[in-house]
Amino acid sequence: MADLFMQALELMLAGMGVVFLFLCVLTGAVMLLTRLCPEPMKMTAPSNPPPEDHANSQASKLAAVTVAVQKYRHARGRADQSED
Amino acid sequence: MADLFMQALELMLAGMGVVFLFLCVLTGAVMLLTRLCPEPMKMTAPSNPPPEDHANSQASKLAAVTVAVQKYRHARGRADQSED
Amino acid sequence: MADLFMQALELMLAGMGVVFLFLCVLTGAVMLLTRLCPEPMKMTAPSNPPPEDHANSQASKLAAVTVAVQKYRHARGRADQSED
Amino acid sequence: METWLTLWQSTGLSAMSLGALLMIVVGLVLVYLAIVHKFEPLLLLPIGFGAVLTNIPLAGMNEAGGVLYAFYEVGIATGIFPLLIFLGVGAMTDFSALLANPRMLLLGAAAQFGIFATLIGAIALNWVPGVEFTIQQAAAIAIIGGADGPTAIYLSSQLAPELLGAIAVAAYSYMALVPVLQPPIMRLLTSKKERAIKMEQLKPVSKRAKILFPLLVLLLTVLLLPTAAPLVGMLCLGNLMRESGVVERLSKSAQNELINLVTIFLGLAVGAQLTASSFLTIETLGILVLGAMAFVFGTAAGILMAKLLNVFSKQPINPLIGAAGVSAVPMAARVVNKEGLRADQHNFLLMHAMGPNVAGVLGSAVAAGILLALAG
Amino acid sequence: METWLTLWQSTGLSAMSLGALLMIVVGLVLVYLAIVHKFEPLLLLPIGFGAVLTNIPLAGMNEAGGVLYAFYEVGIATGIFPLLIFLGVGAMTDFSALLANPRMLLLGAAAQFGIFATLIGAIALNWVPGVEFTIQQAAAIAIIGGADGPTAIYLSSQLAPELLGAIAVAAYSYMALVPVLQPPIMRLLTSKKERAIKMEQLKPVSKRAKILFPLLVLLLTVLLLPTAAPLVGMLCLGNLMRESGVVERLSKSAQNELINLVTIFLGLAVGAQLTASSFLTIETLGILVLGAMAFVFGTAAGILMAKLLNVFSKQPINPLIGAAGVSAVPMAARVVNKEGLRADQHNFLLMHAMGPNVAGVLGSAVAAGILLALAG
Amino acid sequence: METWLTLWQSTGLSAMSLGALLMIVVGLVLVYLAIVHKFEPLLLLPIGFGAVLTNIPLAGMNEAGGVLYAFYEVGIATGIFPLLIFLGVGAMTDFSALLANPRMLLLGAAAQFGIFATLIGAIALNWVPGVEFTIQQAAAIAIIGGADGPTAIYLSSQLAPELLGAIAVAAYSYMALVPVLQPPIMRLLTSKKERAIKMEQLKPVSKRAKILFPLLVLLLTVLLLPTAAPLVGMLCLGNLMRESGVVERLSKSAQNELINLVTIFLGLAVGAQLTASSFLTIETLGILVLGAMAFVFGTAAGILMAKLLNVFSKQPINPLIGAAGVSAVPMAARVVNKEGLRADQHNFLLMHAMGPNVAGVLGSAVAAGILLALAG
Ligand code: NA
Ligand code: NA
Ligand code: NA
Repeated sequence: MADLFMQALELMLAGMGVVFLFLCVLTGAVMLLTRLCPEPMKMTAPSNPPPEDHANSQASKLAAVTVAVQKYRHARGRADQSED
Repeated sequence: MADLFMQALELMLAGMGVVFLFLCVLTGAVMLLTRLCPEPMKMTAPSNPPPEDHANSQASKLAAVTVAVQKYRHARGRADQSED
Repeated sequence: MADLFMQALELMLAGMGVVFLFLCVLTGAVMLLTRLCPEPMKMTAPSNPPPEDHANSQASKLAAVTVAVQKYRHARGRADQSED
Repeated sequence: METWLTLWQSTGLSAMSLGALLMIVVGLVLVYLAIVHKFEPLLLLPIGFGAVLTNIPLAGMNEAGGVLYAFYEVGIATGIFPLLIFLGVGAMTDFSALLANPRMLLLGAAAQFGIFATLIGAIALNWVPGVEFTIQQAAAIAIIGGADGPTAIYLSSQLAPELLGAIAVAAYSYMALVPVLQPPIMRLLTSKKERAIKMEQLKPVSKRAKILFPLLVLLLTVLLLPTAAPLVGMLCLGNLMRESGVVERLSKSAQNELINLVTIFLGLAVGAQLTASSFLTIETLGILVLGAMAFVFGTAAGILMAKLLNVFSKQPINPLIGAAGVSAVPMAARVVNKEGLRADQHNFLLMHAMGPNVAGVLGSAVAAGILLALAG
Repeated sequence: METWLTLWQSTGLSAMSLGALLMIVVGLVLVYLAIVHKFEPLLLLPIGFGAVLTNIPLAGMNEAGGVLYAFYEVGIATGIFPLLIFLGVGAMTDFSALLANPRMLLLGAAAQFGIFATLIGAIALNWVPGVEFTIQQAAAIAIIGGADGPTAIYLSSQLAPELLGAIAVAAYSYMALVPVLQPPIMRLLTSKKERAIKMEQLKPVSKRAKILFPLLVLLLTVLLLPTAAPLVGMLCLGNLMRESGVVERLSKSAQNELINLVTIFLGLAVGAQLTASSFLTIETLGILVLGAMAFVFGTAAGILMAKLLNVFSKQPINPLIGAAGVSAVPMAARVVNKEGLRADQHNFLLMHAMGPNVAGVLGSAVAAGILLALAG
Repeated sequence: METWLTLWQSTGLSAMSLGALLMIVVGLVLVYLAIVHKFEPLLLLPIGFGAVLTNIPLAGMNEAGGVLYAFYEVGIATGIFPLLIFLGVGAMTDFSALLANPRMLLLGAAAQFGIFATLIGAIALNWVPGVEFTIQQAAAIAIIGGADGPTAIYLSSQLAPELLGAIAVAAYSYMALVPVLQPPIMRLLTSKKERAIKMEQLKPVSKRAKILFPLLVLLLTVLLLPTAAPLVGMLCLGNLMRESGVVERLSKSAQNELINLVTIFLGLAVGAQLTASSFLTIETLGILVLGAMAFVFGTAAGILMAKLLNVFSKQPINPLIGAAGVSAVPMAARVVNKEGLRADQHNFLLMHAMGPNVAGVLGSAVAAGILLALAG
C-alpha cells in the first residue's frame, strides 16, 4: 500500500517532468519554427499552389478525366490546354 | 412430419398472438404518449433548442473552433459573444 | 538460373499472347456492341427513365416517404399523384 | 509445353461447369431486372453481380481468402450488415403517420399473418417428395412475408444460412413485384365503394412524442421479446438519432454513407451465396412459391383487418390501407394510393397508408423475434 | 404447452434481473442528459443507448456472436476506434492560435497536473475498505483529468478495460459539466482585475509553419516518448492532411464520414461495457469523485501557471486562459471567454484560450504516453 | 531510481537504431515529395507517414496488436483494400473514349510489354551477386510496368508480400514521374510530322453500349482468364453502378467515401511495410532500376504499336497516344496532349489519349491475372 503510494508519487514526478520537458522543448522548437517560416508579407505567395489542382493521384485523376470526356463531347476542338 | 406440422401450428398461434399482443400494447402506449405530449399550439416552443448549436461534443466543437479561428484572423475585436 | 530464365521467357510469350488475345477479342466484341447499340439520333429516348425515380429500394423509398410525409403535413389534399 | 497446359487449365472455358454457367445466367438476369425493370436495384444489382462473381470458376472469390467470403463472414454470418442497414432505415423513417393514428399498428400486426401462414405452408410442402424443410428453414422462408429485406437476411443468416441466397432473392423480387401482386387481391376483397372511402386528415404530432416513440418501442421489446432486440434496437437507435435533433451529423451519416457502403457489401455477400448446389434445387422452387403465397396472405389479412376495424371505428378507414401493412416500404403505400385514386380521383391515401406501412416494419421485426425465440 | 413455457421464458419480464434493470435506467439517464441537457450528445447518446442494449436479458448483444461484442473486440480492445477519432480530430484542429503564441504550451502542460494528482488520489482511496485500485487502474482513472474522450478510452482499453465504461462516462460527463465546474475555481484563484486583463492580438502564422508543426510534434514524440506515438501520430497525420492542402478529399473524409461512423460504433461499444457487475460498484463511485477532482486540480494548475507566466512575461497574460489548458475543446475556451466578458464586457479571450485548449490535447496525449510507458 | 531507468529506456533516443532512423528519413522524403512536388499525394502522403510510424522504436504500431498491423492484415494481406479501390476507380472511369474507338485497346495491350520485359530483366538481375529474385518476386516487380497502383499492390500482396513496400513506392513514384520519363522516349521514336498528326473526332456512344461494356469485359474474363476476376470484377461492378444510372447513391459512395477511407488505410498499411530490413537492401535498388525500365519499355511498345496501326489504318493515328497505353491515368494522357501541342499548337490529343489510357488499366489487370495464373 505504502509501496504503491510511493510508486504513484514517483510516477507523478516523472510524469509532470516529462510533460513539461516535452512541451518546453516543443515551445522552443515552435518559436524557432515560426521565426524560420515568417508569414509572407502581402500576397500569400503560392509556394504551394492550389490544392489538388495538379494532384496526379488515381482518384482525382479519373474524376478529372470523367469531366474532361464529357466536356469534350460537347465542345470538340476546344480541349483543355492546361497541363504540367 | 405430423409432429412438425403441430409444431408449426403452435408456432403460428404463439406468433400471431405475440405480434398482436405487442402491437396492441404499443397502440395503447402510443395513444397515451400522444395524449401526454400534445402538439404545442402555434409557435413550436423550442424546448429542444437548435440542434448541435450548443452541442459540446468533440467533433462539432473542433469544427466550430476552426471556423472561429479563421473568422478571428480576419476580424479581431469582434469575437463571437454567444455562449452558454 | 538458366531454367528460371527460360521460365520467364515462356511467361513473357504466354503473357503477351494472352493480353493481346484478350484485348483483340474485346476489340471485336466492342465493335459489334457499338454497331448493335447505335447512338439514338436526336432526343436521347429514355429507354432507361430517370435514375432512381422509380427505384423501389428500401433506402430511397424511405427517404422519399420522409419527404412525402413532411410535404403532406403542410399541404394536405394535394398529395403526390405520380406513381407506377 | 507445361506452361501452355497450365494456361489452358486456367481458362474459364476449360474449368466451367454447367451449374456455374447457369448461375452466372441467373446473376445476369437479376442485374437485368435491376437495371431495365428497376427491380429493387440498390440490392438486386449487387446481389446479381455477386452471383456472377461467386460462380466464376478458379477465381475462388467465395472461398477462404476470397473477398466475397470475407464480406459474408464479417457481415452476414455475424448479422452485422443487416443490423447496420436497420440503423440507417431507422434514421430515415418518419413515424409521424403512425403516431397520428396508432390504430394503424393493428394493420401492421394483421399483415404478419402472411409470415405464419407461410410457415405452415412450408411444412406442408414436406409432403412433396424431395423437399424436406426443418422448422428453422420453414421459419426463415416464412419471413419473406415480412416484405423487409434486412429482416429476412438477418433471420435466415441465423436460422438457415444454407437458404439465404434464395430467400433474399425471393424477398427482394416480390417486393419489386408488389405493384403486380397486390392490386388483384385488393380488388377481390373490397367493393368500389369501400375503395373510395376518404379518410380524415392526420393530426400533427409533437416533437417530444416523436423522440419518445423509439424509446417506448425499445422498452416494450425489452419487456416482451428480447430476441427481437438486435433488430428493433438498431431501428430505434437510428430513429432516436434522427428525431432527437442533437446528433444531426451521426444521423446523416447513418442515412447516407453507412447504408450505402453496407448495401454494396451486403448485396455482394448475399449474391455470393447463389451457387448451383444451393440454388438450383427443388427447395428454391418451393421458396419462390411460398414467397408469393406469403405476400398474398399478408395483403389479404391486412385488408380484412382494416375492414374489421372499419366496423368498429367512428372515423372511416379505407380497407385498402390494410394492404400496406406488409411493409415493402414505400411501394405498398404507393400501390394503395394508386388504387384509391382509381376508385375516386380525389382520394389521396398515400399518407394514411404510410402508417400501416411503417407499422409493418415493426410487425415483421417482432415476428422475427418470435421465430428466433421459438424456432432458433 | 412447452411452447408457451418457452415463450414466457423468453420474455424480458421473466428474465430481467434487478441489476440489468438499474443499468437500463442508467442508460436512459445518459440518453436523457444527451438529448435534453445536450451533455456531449454525440457520445453520450450512443453510449447510453449501448448501455440499454447490453443489459437487455437474453438478447446477448454483448456476448460472443453479438454485434456490440464485435464492435468492442474490433475497435476498442485493439485501440483502433479512439485512434481513428484522433485522426479526425487532427484533421479538424487548427493549431494557429498555438503557433502564434507558443508559450501557451506551458499552460497545456500545467493543466496535466490534474491527471497526476488524481493518480495519487486513486491510490490514496485504497485506504477506503472495499476499494483496491492497482497502479494500472489508478492511471486509467487519472486520465479523466486529460478532459479528452478518445485519450481516456484508449488508455483505459490498454490499462484497465474492466473500468472502461465508468471512466468514459465520467470523462464525457465532466467535459459536459465544464461550464459548471470551472467558473468557481476561476473566480477563487483570480482577482477581478486579473480577469479583466486584455491580451495582445495574435500574429498570423505562415502556411509552411502550419504544415511543419505536426511533423515537429511527431519527431519530438519519436525522440522522447514513443509510447505516445499511436495517439500523437494519428493526430499529427490528420493535421498534416489538413494543412498540407494536397489531400483535401482525404482530409474531408477523415473529418466527416470517418469520425461520424466511428463515433457511432465507439459509443455503442463503450456503452456495452456498462453492465451491473462492472458499473454498480463502489469503484464507480470512487471514479466519479476522482474524476471531479481531476478537473478541479487541472483547472487550478492551469490558472496558477498562467499567473506565474504573467509575472515573467512582457506581454500581459490573462490568468483565466490557463483554465482552458485542461482541453475539453472547445467548451473550456468558451467558458474562459464568458468569464472574461463578465469581468470586462470588451474582453474577448476566445482565440487566446484556443491556444492552451489545443495544447491541452497534446499535453494529455503525452501524459497518456508516460502512463503507458511506466504503468503499462 | 528504477522509474528513471525505465523512463530513459522508453525514450526513442535510447532505443533508436540506425536502420529505423534512416527509414524515418525515407518516410519524410516521401511526405516531402507528396506535399511539395505533388508526387501522387493521395497515396504517397499516407505511405510516407506510415513509414515514419512503423519505424518508431517501442511503439510497435506494426506488431501484433498495433493499428498498422491490423490495417495490413485486414486489408492488404486479404487483397480487400486494392479491390475496393478498384471498385471506386470503376465507378469513376468513363470508358466512352475507348468505346468510340475500340482499336485503342490494342495500344493498351502493347504497352503491357513493359511488364513482361521487366520480368525478364528481374530474372536477369539474378546474375548480380546478392540479388536472388524468385519468379514470383520477379512477377510482382514487373507489374510496376502496369503503372497502376492498386493492381501493383494487389499482385505483390499475393505473390511477394516481402517486397510490397518497395514495389508500391516505386510504382507511385514513377507514375508521378511520367511527365519526366515519357517525353524523351516519345521524341526519340516519332518524327515531328508524326507528332503533329491530327485525329478524327470521336463518335458519341450510346448509353446502352456503356452499360453493356463492363458486363462484356467481365464475361470475357470469366471465359479466358478467371484469375483476373477479382480485379476486373470489382472494376466492372463499379463501372456498371456508374453507367446503369439506377444506383446513383451507391456509385457516388464508391467514388467518394469508400475510396477516400480505403486510401487512408491502404496508404498507412503499405507504408508500414517500409522497414529497414525489407527496404534498405540491394533488392530495393534493383526494384527501382527495374521499375524505370518497365515504364520506358511500356511507353516505347505503346508508341511502336501505334505506328504499326497507323500503317494499316484508314483513319490517321497519332503515334504519341500509344504512350498513354501504360495507364498512369490520367497523367500519361496529359503528357501526350502536351507533346501533341508542342508539335502543332492546334493538335488536341487529350480525349484520343484517354482511350489507350483506360485500355491500359484493363491491360494491366489482365497481365496481373496471367502472372497470378502462371507464377502464383
Ligand atoms: Na413487414
Ligand atoms: Na488534456
Ligand atoms: Na496499365
